[in-house]
Amino acid sequence: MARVTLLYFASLRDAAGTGSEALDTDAPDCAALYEQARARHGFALPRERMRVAVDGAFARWDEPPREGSEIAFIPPVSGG
Amino acid sequence: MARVTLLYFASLRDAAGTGSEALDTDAPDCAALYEQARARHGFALPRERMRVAVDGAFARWDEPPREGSEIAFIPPVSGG
Amino acid sequence: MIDAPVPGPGEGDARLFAIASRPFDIAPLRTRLLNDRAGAYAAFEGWVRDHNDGRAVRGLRYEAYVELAEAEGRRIVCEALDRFGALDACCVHRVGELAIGELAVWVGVSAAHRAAAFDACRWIIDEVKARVPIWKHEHYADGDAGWLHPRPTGSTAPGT
Amino acid sequence: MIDAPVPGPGEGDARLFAIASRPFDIAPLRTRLLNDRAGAYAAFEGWVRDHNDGRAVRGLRYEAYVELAEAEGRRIVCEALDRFGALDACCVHRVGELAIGELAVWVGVSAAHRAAAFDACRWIIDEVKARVPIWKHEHYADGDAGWLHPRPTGSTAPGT
Repeated sequence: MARVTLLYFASLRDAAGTGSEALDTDAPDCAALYEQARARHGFALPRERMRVAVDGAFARWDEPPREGSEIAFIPPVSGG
Repeated sequence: MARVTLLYFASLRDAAGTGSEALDTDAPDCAALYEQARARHGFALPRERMRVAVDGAFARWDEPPREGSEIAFIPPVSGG
Repeated sequence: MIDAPVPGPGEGDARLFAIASRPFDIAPLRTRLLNDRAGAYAAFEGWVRDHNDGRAVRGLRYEAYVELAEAEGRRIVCEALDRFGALDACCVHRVGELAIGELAVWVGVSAAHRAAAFDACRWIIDEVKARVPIWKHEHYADGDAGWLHPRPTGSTAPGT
Repeated sequence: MIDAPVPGPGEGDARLFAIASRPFDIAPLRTRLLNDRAGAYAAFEGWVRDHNDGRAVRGLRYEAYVELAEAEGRRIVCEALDRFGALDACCVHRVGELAIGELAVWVGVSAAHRAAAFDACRWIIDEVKARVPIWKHEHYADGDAGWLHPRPTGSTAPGT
Protein backbone atom coordinates (compact mmCIF):
# COMPACT_ATOMS: atom_id res chain seq x y z
CA MET A 1 0.00 0.00 0.00
CA ALA A 2 1.18 3.49 -0.90
CA ARG A 3 -0.27 6.78 0.32
CA VAL A 4 -0.67 9.11 -2.69
CA THR A 5 -2.47 12.32 -3.61
CA LEU A 6 -4.49 12.36 -6.84
CA LEU A 7 -5.06 15.64 -8.72
CA TYR A 8 -8.11 16.21 -10.93
CA PHE A 9 -8.56 18.95 -13.51
CA ALA A 10 -11.31 20.24 -15.80
CA SER A 11 -14.04 17.62 -16.47
CA LEU A 12 -12.39 15.20 -14.03
CA ARG A 13 -12.52 17.79 -11.27
CA ASP A 14 -16.22 18.33 -11.99
CA ALA A 15 -16.97 14.59 -12.01
CA ALA A 16 -15.00 13.92 -8.82
CA GLY A 17 -16.41 17.02 -7.11
CA THR A 18 -12.90 17.86 -5.89
CA GLY A 19 -9.50 18.92 -7.24
CA SER A 20 -7.58 16.36 -5.20
CA GLU A 21 -7.94 13.38 -2.93
CA ALA A 22 -5.48 11.52 -0.71
CA LEU A 23 -5.79 7.75 -0.63
CA ASP A 24 -4.00 4.50 0.10
CA THR A 25 -3.67 2.40 -3.01
CA ASP A 26 -2.54 -1.10 -3.88
CA ALA A 27 -2.72 -0.41 -7.64
CA PRO A 28 0.37 -1.85 -9.34
CA ASP A 29 0.78 1.13 -11.69
CA CYS A 30 -0.69 4.50 -12.63
CA ALA A 31 -2.86 2.89 -15.30
CA ALA A 32 -4.67 0.73 -12.73
CA LEU A 33 -4.88 3.72 -10.42
CA TYR A 34 -6.69 5.69 -13.15
CA GLU A 35 -9.10 2.85 -13.90
CA GLN A 36 -10.02 2.64 -10.20
CA ALA A 37 -10.57 6.39 -9.97
CA ARG A 38 -12.55 6.31 -13.21
CA ALA A 39 -14.86 3.59 -11.89
CA ARG A 40 -15.24 5.40 -8.56
CA HIS A 41 -16.09 8.82 -10.04
CA GLY A 42 -17.53 7.91 -13.42
CA PHE A 43 -14.95 9.77 -15.56
CA ALA A 44 -16.06 9.78 -19.19
CA LEU A 45 -12.55 9.85 -20.68
CA PRO A 46 -10.86 6.51 -21.43
CA ARG A 47 -7.24 6.18 -20.38
CA GLU A 48 -6.07 6.17 -24.01
CA ARG A 49 -6.99 9.87 -24.25
CA MET A 50 -5.26 10.79 -20.97
CA ARG A 51 -1.70 11.45 -19.85
CA VAL A 52 -0.32 11.01 -16.37
CA ALA A 53 2.09 13.20 -14.40
CA VAL A 54 3.91 12.30 -11.20
CA ASP A 55 5.23 15.03 -8.91
CA GLY A 56 4.90 17.73 -11.55
CA ALA A 57 6.45 15.89 -14.52
CA PHE A 58 4.90 13.77 -17.25
CA ALA A 59 5.32 10.07 -16.42
CA ARG A 60 4.63 6.60 -17.84
CA TRP A 61 1.41 4.72 -17.13
CA ASP A 62 3.38 1.66 -16.02
CA GLU A 63 5.10 3.59 -13.25
CA PRO A 64 4.07 2.23 -9.81
CA PRO A 65 2.57 4.72 -7.31
CA ARG A 66 5.30 5.74 -4.88
CA GLU A 67 4.63 6.57 -1.23
CA GLY A 68 3.94 10.30 -0.82
CA SER A 69 3.79 11.11 -4.53
CA GLU A 70 1.34 13.47 -6.22
CA ILE A 71 -0.28 11.90 -9.27
CA ALA A 72 -2.19 14.00 -11.83
CA PHE A 73 -4.45 12.61 -14.53
CA ILE A 74 -4.23 14.97 -17.51
CA PRO A 75 -7.26 15.10 -19.81
CA PRO A 76 -6.84 16.34 -23.41
CA VAL A 77 -5.70 19.95 -23.21
CA SER A 78 -7.43 22.95 -24.79
CA GLY A 79 -5.33 26.03 -24.10
CA GLY A 80 -4.61 28.72 -26.64
CA MET B 1 7.82 64.52 -79.56
CA ALA B 2 6.19 64.19 -76.14
CA ARG B 3 6.89 66.29 -73.08
CA VAL B 4 7.29 63.96 -70.08
CA THR B 5 8.62 64.05 -66.54
CA LEU B 6 11.01 61.30 -65.48
CA LEU B 7 11.25 60.26 -61.81
CA TYR B 8 14.43 58.77 -60.35
CA PHE B 9 14.75 56.94 -57.05
CA ALA B 10 17.52 55.46 -54.92
CA SER B 11 20.71 54.73 -56.91
CA LEU B 12 19.18 56.29 -60.04
CA ARG B 13 18.53 59.51 -58.17
CA ASP B 14 22.13 59.54 -56.96
CA ALA B 15 23.50 58.86 -60.46
CA ALA B 16 21.27 61.47 -62.12
CA GLY B 17 21.88 64.00 -59.35
CA THR B 18 18.17 64.77 -59.30
CA GLY B 19 14.85 63.12 -58.42
CA SER B 20 13.14 64.22 -61.60
CA GLU B 21 13.69 65.84 -64.94
CA ALA B 22 11.32 67.19 -67.58
CA LEU B 23 12.24 66.51 -71.19
CA ASP B 24 10.94 66.23 -74.74
CA THR B 25 11.38 62.74 -76.07
CA ASP B 26 10.97 60.98 -79.38
CA ALA B 27 11.54 57.54 -77.84
CA PRO B 28 8.98 55.07 -79.25
CA ASP B 29 8.39 53.39 -75.89
CA CYS B 30 9.39 53.42 -72.20
CA ALA B 31 12.12 50.87 -72.86
CA ALA B 32 13.91 53.19 -75.28
CA LEU B 33 13.32 56.09 -72.92
CA TYR B 34 15.11 54.19 -70.15
CA GLU B 35 18.04 53.25 -72.38
CA GLN B 36 18.48 56.92 -73.34
CA ALA B 37 18.37 58.02 -69.69
CA ARG B 38 20.74 55.21 -68.75
CA ALA B 39 23.27 56.30 -71.37
CA ARG B 40 22.91 59.96 -70.36
CA HIS B 41 23.35 59.40 -66.59
CA GLY B 42 25.38 56.19 -66.49
CA PHE B 43 22.82 54.09 -64.56
CA ALA B 44 24.37 50.77 -63.54
CA LEU B 45 21.13 48.78 -63.62
CA PRO B 46 20.14 47.08 -66.88
CA ARG B 47 16.52 47.42 -67.92
CA GLU B 48 15.86 43.72 -67.26
CA ARG B 49 16.17 44.42 -63.53
CA MET B 50 13.88 47.48 -63.62
CA ARG B 51 10.16 48.10 -63.73
CA VAL B 52 8.42 51.15 -65.14
CA ALA B 53 5.44 53.08 -63.80
CA VAL B 54 3.37 55.68 -65.65
CA ASP B 55 1.32 58.24 -63.74
CA GLY B 56 1.54 56.31 -60.48
CA ALA B 57 0.72 52.82 -61.78
CA PHE B 58 2.96 50.00 -62.98
CA ALA B 59 3.06 49.93 -66.78
CA ARG B 60 4.51 47.96 -69.71
CA TRP B 61 7.88 48.79 -71.24
CA ASP B 62 6.34 48.87 -74.71
CA GLU B 63 3.97 51.67 -73.75
CA PRO B 64 4.75 54.86 -75.70
CA PRO B 65 5.46 58.04 -73.70
CA ARG B 66 2.31 60.16 -73.64
CA GLU B 67 2.35 63.95 -73.59
CA GLY B 68 2.34 65.25 -69.99
CA SER B 69 2.83 61.87 -68.35
CA GLU B 70 5.04 61.15 -65.34
CA ILE B 71 7.28 58.15 -65.93
CA ALA B 72 9.13 56.46 -63.07
CA PHE B 73 11.93 53.93 -63.47
CA ILE B 74 11.71 51.53 -60.54
CA PRO B 75 14.96 49.83 -59.49
CA PRO B 76 14.80 46.56 -57.50
CA VAL B 77 13.05 47.32 -54.22
CA SER B 78 14.46 46.71 -50.75
CA GLY B 79 11.81 47.68 -48.22
CA GLY B 80 10.99 45.66 -45.10
CA MET C 1 1.93 31.52 -11.75
CA ILE C 2 1.90 35.28 -11.74
CA ASP C 3 -0.59 37.93 -10.84
CA ALA C 4 -0.56 40.96 -13.09
CA PRO C 5 1.67 42.83 -13.74
CA VAL C 6 3.82 40.54 -15.80
CA PRO C 7 7.10 39.04 -14.60
CA GLY C 8 10.05 41.40 -14.54
CA PRO C 9 13.43 40.83 -16.11
CA GLY C 10 14.81 39.39 -12.89
CA GLU C 11 12.30 36.61 -12.55
CA GLY C 12 14.25 33.99 -14.41
CA ASP C 13 12.17 31.27 -15.99
CA ALA C 14 9.05 33.44 -16.13
CA ARG C 15 10.88 35.31 -18.90
CA LEU C 16 10.21 32.33 -21.15
CA PHE C 17 6.73 31.20 -20.16
CA ALA C 18 4.24 32.20 -17.51
CA ILE C 19 0.67 31.51 -16.47
CA ALA C 20 -1.10 34.80 -15.62
CA SER C 21 -4.11 34.86 -13.32
CA ARG C 22 -5.06 38.41 -14.33
CA PRO C 23 -4.90 40.56 -17.50
CA PHE C 24 -1.31 41.42 -18.42
CA ASP C 25 0.38 44.11 -20.50
CA ILE C 26 2.07 43.04 -23.70
CA ALA C 27 4.22 46.18 -24.09
CA PRO C 28 6.90 45.37 -21.45
CA LEU C 29 7.10 41.76 -22.64
CA ARG C 30 7.69 42.92 -26.22
CA THR C 31 10.28 45.47 -25.09
CA ARG C 32 12.32 42.73 -23.42
CA LEU C 33 12.65 40.98 -26.79
CA LEU C 34 14.21 44.04 -28.48
CA ASN C 35 17.77 43.37 -29.52
CA ASP C 36 20.28 45.14 -31.78
CA ARG C 37 20.95 41.88 -33.59
CA ALA C 38 17.23 41.31 -34.22
CA GLY C 39 15.82 42.37 -37.57
CA ALA C 40 12.51 40.59 -37.15
CA TYR C 41 9.82 40.18 -34.53
CA ALA C 42 6.73 37.99 -34.85
CA ALA C 43 3.89 37.90 -32.36
CA PHE C 44 0.70 35.93 -31.89
CA GLU C 45 -2.29 36.73 -29.73
CA GLY C 46 -5.21 34.45 -29.01
CA TRP C 47 -8.39 36.37 -28.21
CA VAL C 48 -11.67 35.02 -26.85
CA ARG C 49 -14.00 35.03 -29.82
CA ASP C 50 -17.77 35.07 -29.80
CA HIS C 51 -18.21 31.68 -31.43
CA ASN C 52 -16.65 28.22 -31.54
CA ASP C 53 -17.61 25.30 -33.74
CA GLY C 54 -20.78 27.09 -34.79
CA ARG C 55 -21.97 27.89 -31.26
CA ALA C 56 -22.33 31.40 -29.85
CA VAL C 57 -19.96 31.83 -26.88
CA ARG C 58 -20.54 34.26 -24.01
CA GLY C 59 -17.17 33.84 -22.33
CA LEU C 60 -14.87 31.21 -20.97
CA ARG C 61 -12.69 30.06 -18.13
CA TYR C 62 -9.19 28.60 -18.36
CA GLU C 63 -7.82 26.26 -15.74
CA ALA C 64 -4.21 25.08 -15.61
CA TYR C 65 -2.08 22.58 -13.77
CA VAL C 66 0.20 25.52 -13.09
CA GLU C 67 3.38 23.74 -11.98
CA LEU C 68 3.43 21.38 -14.94
CA ALA C 69 2.14 23.99 -17.40
CA GLU C 70 4.98 26.37 -16.58
CA ALA C 71 7.60 23.63 -16.83
CA GLU C 72 6.23 22.35 -20.15
CA GLY C 73 5.80 25.89 -21.49
CA ARG C 74 9.43 26.75 -20.71
CA ARG C 75 10.53 23.56 -22.42
CA ILE C 76 8.58 24.53 -25.54
CA VAL C 77 10.06 28.05 -25.70
CA CYS C 78 13.62 26.76 -25.18
CA GLU C 79 13.10 24.11 -27.84
CA ALA C 80 11.83 26.77 -30.26
CA LEU C 81 14.87 29.02 -29.75
CA ASP C 82 17.13 26.07 -30.38
CA ARG C 83 15.22 24.58 -33.31
CA PHE C 84 14.70 27.82 -35.27
CA GLY C 85 17.74 29.82 -34.17
CA ALA C 86 15.58 32.64 -32.81
CA LEU C 87 17.21 35.20 -30.49
CA ASP C 88 14.56 35.44 -27.78
CA ALA C 89 10.97 34.41 -27.13
CA CYS C 90 8.27 34.54 -24.51
CA CYS C 91 4.76 33.15 -24.01
CA VAL C 92 2.15 34.08 -21.41
CA HIS C 93 -1.18 32.27 -21.01
CA ARG C 94 -4.15 33.51 -18.98
CA VAL C 95 -6.20 31.46 -16.56
CA GLY C 96 -9.48 32.39 -14.87
CA GLU C 97 -12.65 33.95 -16.27
CA LEU C 98 -12.29 35.73 -19.63
CA ALA C 99 -14.84 37.81 -21.54
CA ILE C 100 -15.25 38.04 -25.32
CA GLY C 101 -12.32 39.99 -26.79
CA GLU C 102 -9.97 39.37 -23.86
CA LEU C 103 -6.41 38.25 -24.47
CA ALA C 104 -6.02 34.52 -23.72
CA VAL C 105 -2.47 33.90 -24.85
CA TRP C 106 0.45 35.90 -26.22
CA VAL C 107 3.64 34.73 -27.95
CA GLY C 108 6.50 37.00 -29.05
CA VAL C 109 9.71 36.01 -30.85
CA SER C 110 12.71 38.05 -32.01
CA ALA C 111 15.21 36.77 -34.57
CA ALA C 112 17.78 38.04 -37.04
CA HIS C 113 15.49 37.18 -39.99
CA ARG C 114 11.76 36.91 -40.45
CA ALA C 115 11.55 33.21 -41.33
CA ALA C 116 12.94 32.18 -37.94
CA ALA C 117 10.67 34.64 -36.11
CA PHE C 118 7.49 33.43 -37.87
CA ASP C 119 8.37 29.74 -37.70
CA ALA C 120 9.30 29.83 -34.02
CA CYS C 121 6.21 31.86 -33.10
CA ARG C 122 3.85 29.52 -34.88
CA TRP C 123 5.55 26.42 -33.54
CA ILE C 124 5.32 27.72 -29.97
CA ILE C 125 1.57 28.38 -30.12
CA ASP C 126 0.96 25.02 -31.84
CA GLU C 127 2.95 23.16 -29.18
CA VAL C 128 1.39 25.13 -26.31
CA LYS C 129 -2.06 24.17 -27.57
CA ALA C 130 -1.04 20.53 -27.96
CA ARG C 131 1.09 19.93 -24.87
CA VAL C 132 0.55 22.42 -22.06
CA PRO C 133 -1.96 21.32 -19.38
CA ILE C 134 -4.47 24.14 -19.71
CA TRP C 135 -8.21 23.55 -20.22
CA LYS C 136 -10.91 25.76 -21.64
CA HIS C 137 -14.44 25.83 -20.22
CA GLU C 138 -16.82 27.59 -22.58
CA HIS C 139 -20.07 29.28 -21.58
CA TYR C 140 -22.51 29.20 -24.48
CA ALA C 141 -25.19 31.76 -25.26
CA ASP C 142 -27.88 29.06 -24.93
CA GLY C 143 -26.97 28.59 -21.24
CA ASP C 144 -25.00 25.40 -21.77
CA ALA C 145 -21.35 25.12 -20.75
CA GLY C 146 -18.61 22.56 -21.03
CA TRP C 147 -14.97 21.60 -20.87
CA LEU C 148 -13.16 21.18 -24.16
CA HIS C 149 -11.17 17.97 -24.39
CA PRO C 150 -10.37 17.83 -28.10
CA ARG C 151 -9.20 14.72 -29.92
CA PRO C 152 -5.61 15.14 -31.14
CA THR C 153 -6.32 15.10 -34.88
CA GLY C 154 -10.11 15.34 -35.02
CA SER C 155 -11.84 18.04 -37.00
CA THR C 156 -13.80 18.83 -33.84
CA ALA C 157 -10.66 20.18 -32.18
CA PRO C 158 -11.45 23.78 -31.29
CA GLY C 159 -8.91 26.51 -31.13
CA THR C 160 -7.93 29.94 -32.21
CA MET D 1 2.15 59.52 -46.74
CA ILE D 2 1.56 60.31 -43.12
CA ASP D 3 3.42 62.14 -40.44
CA ALA D 4 3.17 60.63 -36.97
CA PRO D 5 0.76 60.04 -35.33
CA VAL D 6 -0.68 57.17 -37.32
CA PRO D 7 -3.75 57.47 -39.50
CA GLY D 8 -7.03 57.56 -37.63
CA PRO D 9 -10.04 55.37 -38.28
CA GLY D 10 -11.56 57.93 -40.59
CA GLU D 11 -8.69 58.11 -43.03
CA GLY D 12 -9.93 55.44 -45.38
CA ASP D 13 -7.24 53.69 -47.35
CA ALA D 14 -4.52 54.52 -44.82
CA ARG D 15 -6.26 51.93 -42.62
CA LEU D 16 -4.83 49.26 -44.90
CA PHE D 17 -1.36 50.55 -45.76
CA ALA D 18 0.55 53.72 -45.08
CA ILE D 19 4.00 55.18 -45.50
CA ALA D 20 5.08 56.97 -42.30
CA SER D 21 7.70 59.69 -42.36
CA ARG D 22 8.18 59.60 -38.58
CA PRO D 23 8.08 56.97 -35.79
CA PHE D 24 4.56 55.67 -35.22
CA ASP D 25 2.73 53.93 -32.37
CA ILE D 26 1.68 50.34 -32.90
CA ALA D 27 -0.89 50.26 -30.08
CA PRO D 28 -3.72 52.19 -31.80
CA LEU D 29 -3.16 50.27 -35.05
CA ARG D 30 -3.46 46.96 -33.20
CA THR D 31 -6.56 48.14 -31.33
CA ARG D 32 -8.31 48.84 -34.63
CA LEU D 33 -7.91 45.18 -35.58
CA LEU D 34 -9.69 43.90 -32.45
CA ASN D 35 -12.94 42.19 -33.34
CA ASP D 36 -15.38 39.93 -31.45
CA ARG D 37 -15.24 37.42 -34.28
CA ALA D 38 -11.44 37.32 -34.18
CA GLY D 39 -9.80 34.53 -32.21
CA ALA D 40 -6.33 35.13 -33.58
CA TYR D 41 -3.97 38.03 -34.22
CA ALA D 42 -0.56 37.78 -35.84
CA ALA D 43 1.91 40.63 -36.13
CA PHE D 44 5.28 41.20 -37.71
CA GLU D 45 7.79 43.96 -37.01
CA GLY D 46 10.93 44.65 -38.99
CA TRP D 47 13.61 46.37 -36.91
CA VAL D 48 16.85 47.95 -38.08
CA ARG D 49 19.52 45.47 -37.07
CA ASP D 50 23.21 46.13 -36.51
CA HIS D 51 24.43 43.93 -39.36
CA ASN D 52 23.51 42.85 -42.88
CA ASP D 53 25.24 40.30 -45.07
CA GLY D 54 28.15 40.18 -42.64
CA ARG D 55 28.72 43.95 -42.55
CA ALA D 56 28.27 46.10 -39.44
CA VAL D 57 25.50 48.64 -40.04
CA ARG D 58 25.27 52.03 -38.30
CA GLY D 59 21.83 52.98 -39.53
CA LEU D 60 19.83 53.37 -42.68
CA ARG D 61 17.52 55.48 -44.74
CA TYR D 62 14.39 54.37 -46.56
CA GLU D 63 13.10 56.18 -49.60
CA ALA D 64 9.73 55.47 -51.26
CA TYR D 65 7.83 56.37 -54.37
CA VAL D 66 5.02 57.26 -52.00
CA GLU D 67 2.07 57.44 -54.40
CA LEU D 68 2.80 54.06 -55.99
CA ALA D 69 3.95 52.47 -52.72
CA GLU D 70 0.68 53.28 -51.00
CA ALA D 71 -1.39 52.05 -53.94
CA GLU D 72 0.60 48.81 -54.22
CA GLY D 73 0.60 48.33 -50.43
CA ARG D 74 -3.18 48.65 -50.29
CA ARG D 75 -3.51 46.14 -53.11
CA ILE D 76 -1.35 43.67 -51.20
CA VAL D 77 -3.36 44.00 -47.97
CA CYS D 78 -6.69 43.64 -49.82
CA GLU D 79 -5.37 40.61 -51.68
CA ALA D 80 -4.26 39.03 -48.39
CA LEU D 81 -7.68 39.48 -46.75
CA ASP D 82 -9.31 37.88 -49.75
CA ARG D 83 -6.80 35.07 -50.26
CA PHE D 84 -6.58 33.93 -46.62
CA GLY D 85 -10.02 34.91 -45.33
CA ALA D 86 -8.58 37.16 -42.65
CA LEU D 87 -10.89 39.66 -40.94
CA ASP D 88 -8.70 42.77 -40.96
CA ALA D 89 -5.11 43.77 -41.64
CA CYS D 90 -2.86 46.79 -41.75
CA CYS D 91 0.74 47.56 -42.73
CA VAL D 92 2.79 50.70 -42.09
CA HIS D 93 6.30 51.26 -43.47
CA ARG D 94 8.72 53.96 -42.35
CA VAL D 95 10.74 56.21 -44.62
CA GLY D 96 13.58 58.59 -43.67
CA GLU D 97 16.59 58.07 -41.42
CA LEU D 98 16.39 55.15 -38.99
CA ALA D 99 18.78 54.18 -36.20
CA ILE D 100 19.63 50.64 -35.04
CA GLY D 101 16.66 49.14 -33.21
CA GLU D 102 14.07 51.43 -34.81
CA LEU D 103 10.87 50.03 -36.21
CA ALA D 104 11.00 49.91 -40.03
CA VAL D 105 7.78 48.10 -40.86
CA TRP D 106 4.78 46.73 -39.01
CA VAL D 107 2.09 44.27 -40.16
CA GLY D 108 -0.94 43.20 -38.10
CA VAL D 109 -3.66 40.73 -39.07
CA SER D 110 -6.76 39.53 -37.22
CA ALA D 111 -8.66 36.37 -38.21
CA ALA D 112 -11.05 33.82 -36.76
CA HIS D 113 -8.30 31.20 -36.60
CA ARG D 114 -4.53 31.30 -36.26
CA ALA D 115 -3.60 29.72 -39.60
CA ALA D 116 -5.22 32.56 -41.56
CA ALA D 117 -3.67 35.21 -39.30
CA PHE D 118 -0.13 33.79 -39.64
CA ASP D 119 -0.39 33.04 -43.35
CA ALA D 120 -1.80 36.46 -44.25
CA CYS D 121 0.75 38.29 -42.08
CA ARG D 122 3.69 36.47 -43.61
CA TRP D 123 2.36 36.84 -47.13
CA ILE D 124 1.89 40.59 -46.67
CA ILE D 125 5.46 41.21 -45.50
CA ASP D 126 6.84 38.95 -48.25
CA GLU D 127 4.87 40.81 -50.92
CA VAL D 128 5.68 44.24 -49.49
CA LYS D 129 9.38 43.40 -49.64
CA ALA D 130 9.04 42.10 -53.20
CA ARG D 131 6.64 44.60 -54.77
CA VAL D 132 6.38 47.92 -52.96
CA PRO D 133 8.66 50.68 -54.30
CA ILE D 134 10.70 51.37 -51.17
CA TRP D 135 14.51 51.38 -51.14
CA LYS D 136 16.98 50.93 -48.30
CA HIS D 137 20.21 52.89 -48.09
CA GLU D 138 22.56 51.39 -45.53
CA HIS D 139 25.32 53.24 -43.70
CA TYR D 140 28.11 50.85 -42.79
CA ALA D 141 30.39 51.09 -39.77
CA ASP D 142 33.43 51.28 -42.08
CA GLY D 143 32.13 54.58 -43.51
CA ASP D 144 30.82 53.10 -46.73
CA ALA D 145 27.17 53.39 -47.73
CA GLY D 146 24.97 52.12 -50.49
CA TRP D 147 21.55 51.47 -51.95
CA LEU D 148 20.28 47.92 -51.82
CA HIS D 149 18.91 46.69 -55.13
CA PRO D 150 18.63 42.95 -54.49
CA ARG D 151 18.26 40.34 -57.23
CA PRO D 152 14.84 38.67 -57.02
CA THR D 153 16.02 35.17 -56.11
CA GLY D 154 19.69 35.71 -55.31
CA SER D 155 21.15 34.64 -51.99
CA THR D 156 22.54 38.13 -51.66
CA ALA D 157 19.08 39.56 -51.18
CA PRO D 158 19.13 41.32 -47.82
CA GLY D 159 16.16 41.63 -45.58
CA THR D 160 14.75 41.06 -42.18
